[in-house]
Amino acid sequence: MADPMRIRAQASGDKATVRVLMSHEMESGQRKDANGKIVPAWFIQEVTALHNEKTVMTAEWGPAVAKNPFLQFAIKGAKAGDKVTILWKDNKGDSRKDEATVS
Amino acid sequence: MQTRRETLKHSAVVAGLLASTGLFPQFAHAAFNKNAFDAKSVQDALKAIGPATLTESKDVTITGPDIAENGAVVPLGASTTLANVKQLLILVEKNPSTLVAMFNMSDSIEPTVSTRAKMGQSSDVYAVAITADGKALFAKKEVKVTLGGCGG
Amino acid sequence: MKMQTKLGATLTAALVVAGCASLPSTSELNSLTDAIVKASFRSEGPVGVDRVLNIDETSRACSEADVSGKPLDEKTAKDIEAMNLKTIRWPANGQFLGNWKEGEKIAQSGRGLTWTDPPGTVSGGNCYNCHQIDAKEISYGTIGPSLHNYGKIRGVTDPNSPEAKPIVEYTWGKIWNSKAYNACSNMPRAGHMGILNEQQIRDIVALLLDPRSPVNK
Amino acid sequence: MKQLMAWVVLASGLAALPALAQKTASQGIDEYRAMLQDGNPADLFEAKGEDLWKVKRGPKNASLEKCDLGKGPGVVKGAFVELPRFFADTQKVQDLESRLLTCMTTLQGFNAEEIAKTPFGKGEQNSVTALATWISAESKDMRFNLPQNHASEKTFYEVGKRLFYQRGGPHDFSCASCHGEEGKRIRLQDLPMLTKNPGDGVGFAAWPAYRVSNGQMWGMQQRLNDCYRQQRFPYPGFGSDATIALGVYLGVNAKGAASVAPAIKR
Repeated sequence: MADPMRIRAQASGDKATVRVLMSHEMESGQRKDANGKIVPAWFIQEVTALHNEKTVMTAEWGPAVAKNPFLQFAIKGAKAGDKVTILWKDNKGDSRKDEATVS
Repeated sequence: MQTRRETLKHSAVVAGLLASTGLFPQFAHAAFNKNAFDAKSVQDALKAIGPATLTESKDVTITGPDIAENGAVVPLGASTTLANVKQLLILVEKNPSTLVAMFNMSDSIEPTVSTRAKMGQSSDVYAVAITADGKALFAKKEVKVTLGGCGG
Repeated sequence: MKMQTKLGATLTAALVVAGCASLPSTSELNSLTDAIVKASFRSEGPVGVDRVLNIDETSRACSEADVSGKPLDEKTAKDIEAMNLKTIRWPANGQFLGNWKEGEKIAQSGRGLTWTDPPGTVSGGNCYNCHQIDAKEISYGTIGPSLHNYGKIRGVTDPNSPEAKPIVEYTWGKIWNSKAYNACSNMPRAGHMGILNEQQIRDIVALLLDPRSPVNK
Repeated sequence: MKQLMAWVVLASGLAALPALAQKTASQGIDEYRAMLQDGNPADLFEAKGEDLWKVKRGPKNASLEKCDLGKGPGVVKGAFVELPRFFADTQKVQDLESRLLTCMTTLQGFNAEEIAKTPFGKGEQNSVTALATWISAESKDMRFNLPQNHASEKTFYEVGKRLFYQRGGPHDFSCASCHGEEGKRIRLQDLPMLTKNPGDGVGFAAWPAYRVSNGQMWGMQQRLNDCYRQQRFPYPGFGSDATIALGVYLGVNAKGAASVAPAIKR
């Protein structure tokens, strides 16, 4: 079971900047273990961002996104008190959903 | 060793996740474009996504360091001043697979995203903006990856 | 584990009681440090604990000088240098220069002799960690002097010529045992301590002195 | 495509100009580091550590909220910048991580020796690292001020100094080989001089830190352990007196330096 994300959403002017840290190995599929065997790729494949439960962005990621991924974007028209939800799903089917309130 | 409390907590989260899949059907529907992420060049990745031509444009910006102290984490951002942007892509030309991330934008999002990529070696990095009418515009810059630490 | 911890704690307690208001004496502190080292370190894989328990006279004298904040007196320094000079093994076949391309690879590598190196790892020279060498490599350290143009600056146009002999020999000797020329040098004694073999040292000498090496371009 | 290739050649040609590349290398690295400051994955470990402090765990099913980190039971703020220090209950000088082992044993019923033997990044070692990350964060921006009142604290400083200068292993390296002079670097990494206060958020004042090179969170114990590994020394035991004495030496020297921990590092 994956650890929670850290989501910070800060309103400024007519938008809110969202910064997300996700806890994930993001194994590249290029690395070899001690016995010289390739460690299979294991990575977050899909990310969805919601503003007050409405999808505002989806993303597809490959294994080249760095370990413990960071993501930053800005939602137009989001104000303090609004809800931001982030979901991710990895290539093994594990997933995680966390929420934050815009401050 | 998991305590009972932790197990309970985890089950609750799993239940929440199962529920959420139903709540947000679009999440389940997003199909992973495997061909695009397997592509070995910028051109091939683009082909797998749609647009046939790729043009350099001042309206697209790639942000990233000139030099990365470590290739394991390279901050990269893509942004554009163009309207009607459907997708923003971040690519690293010399990675085993070129496409790093693809963002499907909506009107509710500023057309600017940043994340962090792994880079196996020094390479050009690309930001590509795909507009609603199928144009692909790009910006690129070189990021040098250095060997850090004691090399051991 | 438990025994070791106890040993350290007992020694500390004893010294604390003995010292009371004032600090333990220098020799007491030195033996306490030795006891703590003995209790704290353990062998791991190919790395034996003897690496901190059997420290040679050179390192011991230099460490003590460092702690005191005063450099070694001139006579001790000269004695240590003479002792180290005697350990230098000159190339068996009389050849001082090898292949500079191999030398560059050895200079780049910082591998070998740690507890995480797989068995059979060929040790590198760690050279770029501390020195600028080929100007193309921008990732170099500054603990040691720049070696860029090493041969050129010293006027070496033909490393096999009699004029070049002193500098060729010094270069070999410095890599084999740096302490022969500077008692408390920060530089490892690559040949003497068995970090690099003769052929590797030949290749590094070539990197520094071969007029065809990028170092001298 | 041909056009793309041409650009690549041009770009690498530029990079080969040594003077230009050298001039910009350290500025470039500074820019790179600045870009990483916002969004330090250490946040993930910090959150986990706070949870681990408050949650009831272990054979005794207790939280760590009564743990005394040197400023009284349960006082977390400010504790980090005064460690390592002498603890009367154990009659030992302890650093943050060894003190956490004491609390995990006495309050929660864990086996300290077993945790100390566990490799970094495994099992309860991860809990210790996360806890250390959170505890350090609670003292962010505070200045280091290790106590030197107890005789053991003074003795450990002197032992730490000797360890700092101790040359050994096949390479004759000591801590001072890399950290004994001002303004030096190894490869492109600046090396802090650790025989005095090296400045705010440098050296001792920057750990625990998230290492981007391997995506791991490291406490001071692991930082020292890896220094010793690269020095080609044998393995220092987790929480051993050598590591703690060295911590006292570095911590006392850092007096007045503001802590930035948990930091983000190469």
